[in-house]
Amino acid sequence: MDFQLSDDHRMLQDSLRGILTRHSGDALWPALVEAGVPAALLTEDEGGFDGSGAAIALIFEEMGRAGVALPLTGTMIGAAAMAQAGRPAEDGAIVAFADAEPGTRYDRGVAIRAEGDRLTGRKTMIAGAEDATAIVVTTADALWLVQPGAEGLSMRGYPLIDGQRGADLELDATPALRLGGLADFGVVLSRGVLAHAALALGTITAAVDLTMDYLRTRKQFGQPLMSFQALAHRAADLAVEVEQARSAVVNLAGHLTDDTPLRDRHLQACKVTVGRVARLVAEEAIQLHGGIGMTEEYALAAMVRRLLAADAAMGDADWHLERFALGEPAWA
Amino acid sequence: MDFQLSDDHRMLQDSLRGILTRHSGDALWPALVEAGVPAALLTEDEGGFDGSGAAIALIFEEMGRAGVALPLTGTMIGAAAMAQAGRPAEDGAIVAFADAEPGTRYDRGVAIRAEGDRLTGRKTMIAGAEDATAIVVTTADALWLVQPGAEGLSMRGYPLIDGQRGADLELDATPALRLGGLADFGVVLSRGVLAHAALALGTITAAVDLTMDYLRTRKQFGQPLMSFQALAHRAADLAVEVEQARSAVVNLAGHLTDDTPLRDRHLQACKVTVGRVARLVAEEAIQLHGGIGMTEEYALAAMVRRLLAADAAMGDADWHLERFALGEPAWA
Amino acid sequence: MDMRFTPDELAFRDKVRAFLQADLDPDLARKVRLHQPLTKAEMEGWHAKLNAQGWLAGNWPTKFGGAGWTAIQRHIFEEESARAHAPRVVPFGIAMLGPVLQKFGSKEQQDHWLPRILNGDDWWCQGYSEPGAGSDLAGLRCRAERQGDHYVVNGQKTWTTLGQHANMIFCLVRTSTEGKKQEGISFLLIDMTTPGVTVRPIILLDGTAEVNEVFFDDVKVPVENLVGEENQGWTYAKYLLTHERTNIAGVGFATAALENLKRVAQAQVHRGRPLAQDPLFAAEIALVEIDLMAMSTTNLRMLSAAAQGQAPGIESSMLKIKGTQIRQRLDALTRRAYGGWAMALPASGNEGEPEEADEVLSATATWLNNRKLSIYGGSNEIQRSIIAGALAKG
Amino acid sequence: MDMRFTPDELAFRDKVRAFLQADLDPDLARKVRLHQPLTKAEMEGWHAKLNAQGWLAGNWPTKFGGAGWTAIQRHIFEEESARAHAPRVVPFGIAMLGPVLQKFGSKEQQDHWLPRILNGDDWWCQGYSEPGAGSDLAGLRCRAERQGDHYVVNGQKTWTTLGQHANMIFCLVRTSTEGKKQEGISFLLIDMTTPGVTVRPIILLDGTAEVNEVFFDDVKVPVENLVGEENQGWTYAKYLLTHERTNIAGVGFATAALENLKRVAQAQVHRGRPLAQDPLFAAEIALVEIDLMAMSTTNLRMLSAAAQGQAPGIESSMLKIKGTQIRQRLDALTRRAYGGWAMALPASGNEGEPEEADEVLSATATWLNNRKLSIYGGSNEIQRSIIAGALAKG
Repeated sequence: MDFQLSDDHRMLQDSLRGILTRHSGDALWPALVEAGVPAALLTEDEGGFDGSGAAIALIFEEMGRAGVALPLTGTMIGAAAMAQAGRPAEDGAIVAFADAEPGTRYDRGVAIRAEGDRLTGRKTMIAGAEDATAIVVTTADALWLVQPGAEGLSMRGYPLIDGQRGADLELDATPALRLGGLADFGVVLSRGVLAHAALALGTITAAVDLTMDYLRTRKQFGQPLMSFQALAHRAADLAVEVEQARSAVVNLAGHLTDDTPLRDRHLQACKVTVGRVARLVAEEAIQLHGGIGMTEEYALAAMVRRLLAADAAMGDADWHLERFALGEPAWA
Repeated sequence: MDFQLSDDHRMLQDSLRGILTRHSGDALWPALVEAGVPAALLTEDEGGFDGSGAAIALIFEEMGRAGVALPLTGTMIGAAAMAQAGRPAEDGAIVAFADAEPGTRYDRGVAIRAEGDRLTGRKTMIAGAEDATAIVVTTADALWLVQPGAEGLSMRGYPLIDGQRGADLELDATPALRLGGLADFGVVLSRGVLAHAALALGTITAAVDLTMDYLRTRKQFGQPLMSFQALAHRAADLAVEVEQARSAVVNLAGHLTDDTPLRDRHLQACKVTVGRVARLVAEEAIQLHGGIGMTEEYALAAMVRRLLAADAAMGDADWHLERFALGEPAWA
Repeated sequence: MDMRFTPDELAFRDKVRAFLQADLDPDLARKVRLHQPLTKAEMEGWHAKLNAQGWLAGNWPTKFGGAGWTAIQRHIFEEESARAHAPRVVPFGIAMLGPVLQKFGSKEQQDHWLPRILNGDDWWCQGYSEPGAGSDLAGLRCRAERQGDHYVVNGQKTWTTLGQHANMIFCLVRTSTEGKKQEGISFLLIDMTTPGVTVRPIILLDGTAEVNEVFFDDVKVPVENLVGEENQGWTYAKYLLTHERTNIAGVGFATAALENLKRVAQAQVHRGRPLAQDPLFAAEIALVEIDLMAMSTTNLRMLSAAAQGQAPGIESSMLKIKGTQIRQRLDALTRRAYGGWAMALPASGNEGEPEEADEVLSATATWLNNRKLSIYGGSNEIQRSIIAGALAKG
Repeated sequence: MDMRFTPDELAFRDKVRAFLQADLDPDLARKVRLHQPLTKAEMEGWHAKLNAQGWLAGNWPTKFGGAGWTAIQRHIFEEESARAHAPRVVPFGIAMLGPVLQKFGSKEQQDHWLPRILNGDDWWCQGYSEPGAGSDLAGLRCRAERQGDHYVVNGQKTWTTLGQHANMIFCLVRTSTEGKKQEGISFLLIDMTTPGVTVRPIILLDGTAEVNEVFFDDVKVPVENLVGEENQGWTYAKYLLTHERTNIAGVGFATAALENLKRVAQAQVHRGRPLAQDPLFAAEIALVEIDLMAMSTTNLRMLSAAAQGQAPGIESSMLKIKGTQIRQRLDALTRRAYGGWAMALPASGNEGEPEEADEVLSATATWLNNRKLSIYGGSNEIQRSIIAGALAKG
């Protein structure tokens, strides 16, 4: 049993932190591509060089901590799914992963249906769709590849709460290539869940660090907030829960390539734990800050919105809890 | 809208408090009977003189506060049910209400079944059964009257956690009189639920008062416990929840004779609120006391056990929450 | 004990309902239901309608032009208004300043300012909080120096709700640094068009601009705008805070939010059925509904006790805590009912909003915005300390 | 990163399992599973079996007759033992006193007392807490006065677990009242058969007698029973508390309790099906199981970090809080799974216990008894303060 980073992963972490310190905005994506970060998200078979749970967890935690808003999750899932289906995306491409649907929390196939090799319906809140060179779309039981310029496809973009651009897709008998059944892509999709969970963990860590810093430095009635025992004990409870969230991410990373149901159970447990801690941190971080925590110009605001988004991605804590409790598989 | 006690009820409360101060142990039951307390639990039609929700709530809250362990709830339910079925119990009689069954939380008819006018199976944890002159037994959908000496009936007594004597009943084709369907006794049974909820409320109040007293007087590190903000804020949260429990009892008392589903919804809400507050108070009262709260010789121990019993009587918070959420009736 | 309204109260409720039915514009009600920011004109229009009815100031005695309602009537009006999604009466003039002037203001101040509040001639805002003071309200530093027939005010206020619409602000200012910090505070009425007053909006995390910073730079305020006595402002401030706390439970708002949640859960699909039928989600809704049923009665019990003349104690603190907990839980459930569909904000609507944007996206915006409920008006931590203080006395 | 045990660790686990399979009496395991009090003979018997195997003192170095296990091995042993419902090793001699004597005791003390602990010649108990001190351990008042070649001890200890079986007690006593309260404390070994020692059982709210008060009335203790230096006892006490906190998470106990809960939920009937299939109850079980899955890894991560030489910090406080929360939630769910059937206690069994008494009634008794988990060994409030203290430093 070993929870330490390998030397390779420590180097990856160092280089990533360097890039995230030096680059931002439009310059970040090319810098990440140049440093080979997307390749670390894919296995050798998929045209990358790592793709392990540890690498994914590490990379997305750093992204979360740094507050990066890039369609990296969708690209990873999409590229891996395309590679698995024998249709690898080109290097550095952005792939959108169209999962959420209007009219439902996280069920698939409510607003969209397949007839033969055409899709009709709607998908919503799709990060990076406007810039994508390929779109991977979920239906009730399958993954599909759709080209951005395809017949019958229309798109309307807007900002998402996590800082990315998103879009609604409207598909009207749009030609699509069936990549395979959902369950066939269990490992790939689970990597996507891990990515979102690690992103949440990084954001959780950043939000809690910011809050602790505030409690240490901000004074009220002449005393640092941390000296008020009721606040201090809530801070302690937060610290305990952050460790739980980290362990849940470690569990999924460590069981990513295990067989179901073991992998699925860790996936569901990870989403439940991380999602609930994310919600708790969002609420408590604002409350412990007081008014300043409500303002857009303070760094917490963006973190809080990213926490909500990370809980919601690919099924929130509620949705996965029910499936865990009923003993249902993650991908079916 | 008026939440004040009427003059009659204020007198009843005063007289009750006097009796509970002056009498205890074996002398209490005759004193209560002599003062006409059982009659205040029954309507005029049932041979009593009040039976209103307000009277029931008042009486059982006092019983709970004083820590009385008498089979008054069962007697009230049983006597009222017998009166409604045209078979009134004699004055001052003890009637046992046999509701709980082994092998289930609170479902009815799991361990017992009726064949014609005979009952076969088991009932458990029945307060006052050994002293009862009549036993009212629930099955899946009906209420039955069983005589203590009836054929095929055996009984084994033991102490219950609320301080009463209880018993298991074993019935083997025991003759029984069907009083009517469960739903026919909706009001009577709801009064029983109200009694248990008010009993819980009295116990909640007593346990919280004891805890507040302890926090005010007990010193640690040279300061009263109440001056530790983390404890003080938990005490404040307890105080808020006690008011919620009181309101839930008021709601059921005030809607006791309303039609279903309004009555049923208030009944279920009452059990959910009071049950959850009872659990919270049991846990927090012990924790805020520390070690002394774990000891039998301290008054809290008996209160905590009574809180558990009051939550469990006639369906706990979990059981009624599910029915409320599903929109199911209380008695069916 | 009687849980029913009296015939008079029922008649009053019917009158309120009829008024809301007739006079509340459905489009306006929809904006309120979706927690969309109202324009100044919309708020003023609603005030005017209420004022025409004599209902704008339910809490004021009739001799000042108020409706002179009982606590129960006010409760009925507030609950019915909230359930009908009527705009909330902007509290700064009516609920806060009015009672202070009526109790502590001079005859001249009452005659001048009170009618202007009712008529909508002035839009008042509140200058209480300061940056760096947080829950320590009495630690305020914005100072007013007497110079002849006026005060000169310098300093800053913050969290000034709807200050962008206001032409008048009532402020707590420091007029003395001697003695305890509570003892050198005065209560001033300041014309915001005076040179030296600057208002800067604070954007909140849901993208709205409902609160502001207000800066005072050598602002001259006539001495006749001092309310009561110099250095006695803390007394008036506490009186005001007590009055701010009527309707603190927000039962009507919670009831409206619960109805909205149920509507959403009925419309959202889960496993081919309405989400409302999912046992887990239904139980979550049930838990908060049950808590609301109890709080509603807690609220009425406390109103009833107040009406019987019992001195108000820690009740408003209890209702503040429970009321905001319930509303925030309802907001969270509504957001969770929409799930992955609610990942954008109304503020993004101006550039290609997703379908059904205003319905769906209000959920996350409302959740974000209503985190304020447990912070402002005395944070829930402050309320717990107030309750604990009373418990400590036994 | 590797979540798997090494081959060596797996082999060790197999050895532990084989031992438990062969040497643990099923009747004894059943008593442990149902949290029934064990007799002194049963506990001593299990110690003897472990000692024969060389496994009684997993935490002791081999030079003192211990097993010298790594933290991971100790974890494996504790988890497997708990899951098999083996009796817990009584901690007072092995886990508490042993490490103190090994670190601070004289050669004579080590040679005399350590073998006797392993052989079961002595049954040790702990004299730390005092009435009126609560979480303020250093505020203790039981005093020892040096008189020639012995100390005279007067005072009282409380919460002395299993003290009724003990012939020896290690005590914190006050030997000086000068300076800070931590500075006048000494660590004494006291023979409980000495005149003036009285043990009085404290009955707990589940009816069991597992803790005691111990009174000292002019008890003479030879000076050679002083451990380390006079007035330095607080240092040793803190060292002991650190060692007490291995296995503080109680993952094995929680796992055993979870398995028991699932068994109960499978057997209980709800709406004609096993309660385990009820969506609400299943979700409650799932929530705590998921929390346990994470805590189990939190525990391993912290053990692993300790094994890598990282200094232990607030980890044990975090594990204490989360571990006890999980166990208490499991106990509550088991009780709730039995519902109205669990309204008596095993202690009532001697006069006509209900059917299946020991299975059903252990649920409520366990819930009651395990409320202690969040109180003793440093209450969860104390643990939060420890964590907050570290957070305050940043």
